Amino acid sequence: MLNHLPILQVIVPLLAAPICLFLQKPKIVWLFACVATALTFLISVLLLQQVNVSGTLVYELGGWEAPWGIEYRIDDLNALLLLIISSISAVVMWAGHISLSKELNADRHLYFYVLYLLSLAGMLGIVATGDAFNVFVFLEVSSLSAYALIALGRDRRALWASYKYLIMGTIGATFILIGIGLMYQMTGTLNMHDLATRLPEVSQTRTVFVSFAFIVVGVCLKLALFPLHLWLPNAYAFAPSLVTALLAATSTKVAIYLLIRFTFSIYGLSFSFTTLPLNVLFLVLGVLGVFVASVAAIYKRNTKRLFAYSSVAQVGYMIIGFSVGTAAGLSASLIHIFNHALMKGAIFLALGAVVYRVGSVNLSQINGLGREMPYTMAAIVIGGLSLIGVPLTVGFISKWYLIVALLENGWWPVALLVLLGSLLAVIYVWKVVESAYFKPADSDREPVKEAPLGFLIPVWVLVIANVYFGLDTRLSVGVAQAAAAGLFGVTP
Amino acid sequence: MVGVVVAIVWMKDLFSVVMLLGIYGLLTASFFVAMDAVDVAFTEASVGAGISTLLLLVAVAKTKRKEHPVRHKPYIALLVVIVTGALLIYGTFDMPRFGVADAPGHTHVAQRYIQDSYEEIGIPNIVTSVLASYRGFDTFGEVVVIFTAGIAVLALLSVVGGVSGVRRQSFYEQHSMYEQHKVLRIVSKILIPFILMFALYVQFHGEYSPGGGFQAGVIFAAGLILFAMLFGLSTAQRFIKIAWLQLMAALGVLIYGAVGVVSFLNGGSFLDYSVLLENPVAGQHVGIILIELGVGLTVASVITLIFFTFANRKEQYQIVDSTGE
Amino acid sequence: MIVSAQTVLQLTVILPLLSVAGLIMASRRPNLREAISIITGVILFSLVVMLYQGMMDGDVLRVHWFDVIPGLGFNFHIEPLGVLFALIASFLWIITTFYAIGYMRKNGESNQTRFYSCFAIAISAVMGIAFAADLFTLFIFYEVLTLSTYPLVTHSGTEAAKKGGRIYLGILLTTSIAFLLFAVIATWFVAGTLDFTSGGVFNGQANPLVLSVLLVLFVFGVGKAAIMPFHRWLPSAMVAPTPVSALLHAVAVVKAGVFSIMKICLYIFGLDLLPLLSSTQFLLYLAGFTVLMASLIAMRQDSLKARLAYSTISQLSYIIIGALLATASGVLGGSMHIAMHAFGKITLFFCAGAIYVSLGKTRISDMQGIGWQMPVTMAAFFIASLSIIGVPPGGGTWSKWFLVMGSLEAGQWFLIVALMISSLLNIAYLLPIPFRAFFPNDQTDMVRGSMKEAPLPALIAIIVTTLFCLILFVYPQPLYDLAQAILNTAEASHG
Amino acid sequence: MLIGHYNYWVVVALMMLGFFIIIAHGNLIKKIVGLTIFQTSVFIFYISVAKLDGGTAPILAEGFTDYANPLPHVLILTAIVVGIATTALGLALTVRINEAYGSIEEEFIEKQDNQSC
Repeated sequence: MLNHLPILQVIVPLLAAPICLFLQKPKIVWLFACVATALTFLISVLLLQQVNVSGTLVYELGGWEAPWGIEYRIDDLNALLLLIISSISAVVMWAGHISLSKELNADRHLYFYVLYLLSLAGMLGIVATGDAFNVFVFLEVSSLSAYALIALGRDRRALWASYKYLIMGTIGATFILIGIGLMYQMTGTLNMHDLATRLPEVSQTRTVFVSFAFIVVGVCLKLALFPLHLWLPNAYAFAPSLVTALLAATSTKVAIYLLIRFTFSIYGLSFSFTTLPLNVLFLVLGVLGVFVASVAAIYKRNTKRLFAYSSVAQVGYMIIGFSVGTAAGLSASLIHIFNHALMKGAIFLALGAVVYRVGSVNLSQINGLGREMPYTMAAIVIGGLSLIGVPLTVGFISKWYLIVALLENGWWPVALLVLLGSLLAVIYVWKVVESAYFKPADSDREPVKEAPLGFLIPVWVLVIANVYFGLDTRLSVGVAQAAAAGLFGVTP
Repeated sequence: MVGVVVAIVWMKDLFSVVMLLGIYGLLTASFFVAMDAVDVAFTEASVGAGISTLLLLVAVAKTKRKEHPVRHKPYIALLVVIVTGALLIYGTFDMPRFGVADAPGHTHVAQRYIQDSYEEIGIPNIVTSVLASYRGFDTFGEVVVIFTAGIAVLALLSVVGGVSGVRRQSFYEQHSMYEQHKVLRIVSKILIPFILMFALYVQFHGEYSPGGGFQAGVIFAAGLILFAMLFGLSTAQRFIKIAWLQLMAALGVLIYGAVGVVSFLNGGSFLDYSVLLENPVAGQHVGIILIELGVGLTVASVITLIFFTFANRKEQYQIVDSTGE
Repeated sequence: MIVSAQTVLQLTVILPLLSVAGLIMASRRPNLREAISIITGVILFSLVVMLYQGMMDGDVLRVHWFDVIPGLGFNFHIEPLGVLFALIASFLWIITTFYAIGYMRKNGESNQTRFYSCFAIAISAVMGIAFAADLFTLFIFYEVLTLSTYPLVTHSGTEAAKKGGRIYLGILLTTSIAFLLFAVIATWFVAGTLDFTSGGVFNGQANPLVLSVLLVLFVFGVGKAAIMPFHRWLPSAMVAPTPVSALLHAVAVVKAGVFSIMKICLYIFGLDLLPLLSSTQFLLYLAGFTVLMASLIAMRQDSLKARLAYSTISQLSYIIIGALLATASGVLGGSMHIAMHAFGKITLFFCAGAIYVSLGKTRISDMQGIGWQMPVTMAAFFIASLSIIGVPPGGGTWSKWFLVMGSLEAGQWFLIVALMISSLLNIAYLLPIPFRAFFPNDQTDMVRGSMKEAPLPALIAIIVTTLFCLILFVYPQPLYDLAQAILNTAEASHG
Repeated sequence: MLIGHYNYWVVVALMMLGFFIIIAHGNLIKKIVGLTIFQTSVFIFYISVAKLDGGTAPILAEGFTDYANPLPHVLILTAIVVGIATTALGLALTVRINEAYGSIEEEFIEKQDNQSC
């Protein structure tokens, strides 16, 4: 079975989804989904181990060798992403039954789990595959289910947010499709590895240039890179809490993965960064994104929106690291991808607990919660400190590597900007902290109890991960550096 | 075609827009035939001109018929579009000439499909070979997409408490040809079995001629939808329950997946049909038939499902908007 | 005790943290809770004393926990400067706990468990700072200190406390993230190491301009040293309960700031390199300016705690000057002043708190004639003021003497003038307080008869620290030896 | 050269018209129509790539050696399915939005949202 791990990674959640429909009872479905996601997580751990031991894994689907068939190709980068996605989704799922009981009509629960598993499988599929068109297919699997999941939010604005996301997402996907089509036209292949070897011959043509432009724009739409981020905040804010936790922690990561894959592995560094001034463009957008989104976050009254804007800002950091164009910069980005998943997973899940008890995440409703829900709010505080980049949390590790990478490249001013950007995070995180701890509870809000244990455990698993990986960076940094080195190894 | 689309841009009446879109779909389909892409044409005809038009019509019926005039001037949009378009045109300059044989697209990967697929798979329709075997995983993904859409629509629109047994005056009964068109009813009563038969033919003949699970599923669903339109939604749903459709859709995905799982339990890799039987080519054949069955099942049930769910949506949700009419 | 010195070193950091668990468990039984606090304090102090003795006997200690980033992790060592700082902090922690018991109970403050817990965490962070063997470890504990003291500042939860907390956190986090972290990373990048090394880590290859910029970043980055223009947090932090102001904002936090600057000057830049950098002069002037300005502002404050806070700002810059002078006397004076100022200022704060608890007064203008109500307190205030001013019989005399000597050695005339004027200003803003307490302008203000001293534990604390102000004048030898040891370690590189 | 690319240009024109509908129009159904046109024109592009002069449909038969490239056909089959799935979901959302807001015009919806914020 072990040599089938790459495919199992994807089809376990994928096949679990339809099976859910046969189980019917929400509670049983939930347990089943928990098992399925846990299994997925286990597989990703094993995969990472295998990749560590034996290097890149190749799995030929249907027994047809690439480029004729579709292959799965798992290197350090894929393994890292798979691990992030599957771990967060597994932990978030634990809180599923409790959270949904307040946020969704019972007759929708079943569909929720099915869509959740599909979305998960879609993301895993995007990451695992080594075929450009297969990316598109699984992108749609994950996107369609994500649209529907968002639309399940209680607020009617969830519908509108979902619709906007659908339009933007589909435009993005279609752009990617155009890009893939143009690439195919010029090279005759869809396999990423094969593309990477065949593209340099034709890299000076305008068609390839255009294909690259379309893919980058398409991916950036998905990535919510400033200024294409407008769909994201509302989508995160009005989706059910679990969905927000899942998407915030994983979906933009998948998009970044695609960006890295296309720019570094497929088109190659020399094309992406030397022929085109892409790095400069990304640097500017990244920095702008950090500042604009952070400032926007400061003025938000709804904490989910607040942290959604913060996500846009954090994407900015990832893009800055990416735009450095060195192995150090890339690994800083990857480390931040890993770390940010932990932070946002913890924060949004804890906000889910707030929704569960209070029913709203407006700042005014959070007033005084520090006393009533001490563990939940403590989780948000630690997550927030991590966002700021305070030592002993993962956020600090991210900042450290990003700045070292920037300094190595001699970009002192950018490094300073990055630090200044994180000060904006202090402001918006502290708005939440002050509400929770220093404002008296609103008189019109009923006093609430601490969230149930079923909610606290997953939240705190993520919080502890935030601290643990802030102290022991062997896993996150090790894999990220190996992945970055790998990408730079294949593209001299 | 361009003309049709330009008309769509200007039209305010959504009903006509949808009709024009149907025509556009048909034109596209015929263009595909001209491009020798018969399978695609078949699909586009059934989807672009058929199902999507139908769905849009239902949606228009459930919402508003008129588009509100755009107030702000769409200059920015125009700019974006022009830039994108210009970029694409710019990209076309270095493209291989249309239709030439030595374009990379024809010479690299595709060569093997054309030359070797018959030996390796044993069926003449190369599209089917590629679809179901070489790139079988894509197709699996495709089935999952359809399945996802079905579940998503259910999650969004399914009526709380289910519909079975409750006879309601729904849109389709008021407006259906139920009462008025006896002739049609009788004709179609005869026709529907044939449509369903044809669907089965397309399903199982996909290896030799254009068609396959997907097209078959669509046609089958079309038959059922026709039935529902003529005889009333609740009549139809007395025979075909949404709960069942949903399980059927799941079953289709599972059949597909199970073929894959069995193949790796037999020592191949996922979706490697060669190991299903002793003779690899025969194995491929069996595998393809099975997965096409899965595809057909899922597609037919999901499309019927989507249609039913749309149509079931209660009338009372409709809010009359004075500005819209 | 049969524990290895290594264990002792680690315990100093871990023990206060462990006590937090005990404090929380004992939250419903105040006596037990406070007993835990004091016992921990006593043990901690004896541990530090053991380390001190070990160090004086010539032990070299280094403990490595684990790496966070390859090559960078938690490392601790002992060296004289750190031991000095740890001695002061751990000793005063015991005293302050005593004081706090009286103060907090009398005042009926809420959330006392949180108070003691955060206090213990802060002390743990202070120990981490004191014994940090590299900048990385120091930085981490520095941030922990900021965060763990934040709840203490905002303890009362009022609007003013919140505002104060916001400024506190805002300035300290801003400077530490924007400047200090940047400087730390840049140092690592330039020098390849962050270990505190005698003689500095830059081997003369680095661009002096870059180093000058780094020095400025460091001095600004350590916002806890409250050099202008990053001093605003200190007066803001005065909204905290007095024990917090006394220990943390007169001793632990601000001393952590100047301690970090001294460490950076001595062990990152090195005494040889420092005078060569173009920015040193600029920073010296800035520190001199801070000394003067803060004293002037202090004169205008009517709130006693605010006046003391500005006085602290001024005194901190003395120490920064000592470090930046990079002369033997400068280092001696700077390190001695850490101790002298600590005892003097904590006494003053204790007195301020005592006045507040007993009489409910915070404004200096209201304090006329209270001398006979609180004779012990006001006498202590007088002695401590002398120590801060730097006249006998206060211990501060010695440190100021060395600082002036250091400025003379370096030929910094401006600084000498600044120090002199500042001392005069000290007299002007400190001495009138006890003076008017005993001899009010208007004799009718005189309140006689009723003694209303602070609660006994608080009073004991005041007396102890006052005695130390005197002892350090009469018998400064051990402190001088320690300061000499600091100088020796710093100069070790040139043999 | 110009003749050889004329085909693609028509496709680009179609694509852009669809794209224009999506971003310039406020009506939700119209947007989805635009999306469909946009996607369909991409399909046309792919199929054009597959065309081979003198080729025939890619179903093996005696007497033919040149076939149109089957690969893009396969891809587009998949893409069409994805397209219809998106359309269905988009429409479902539209129906729900209409129920919730009483309108399917972008302007009205945004206006209502801003009021409730």
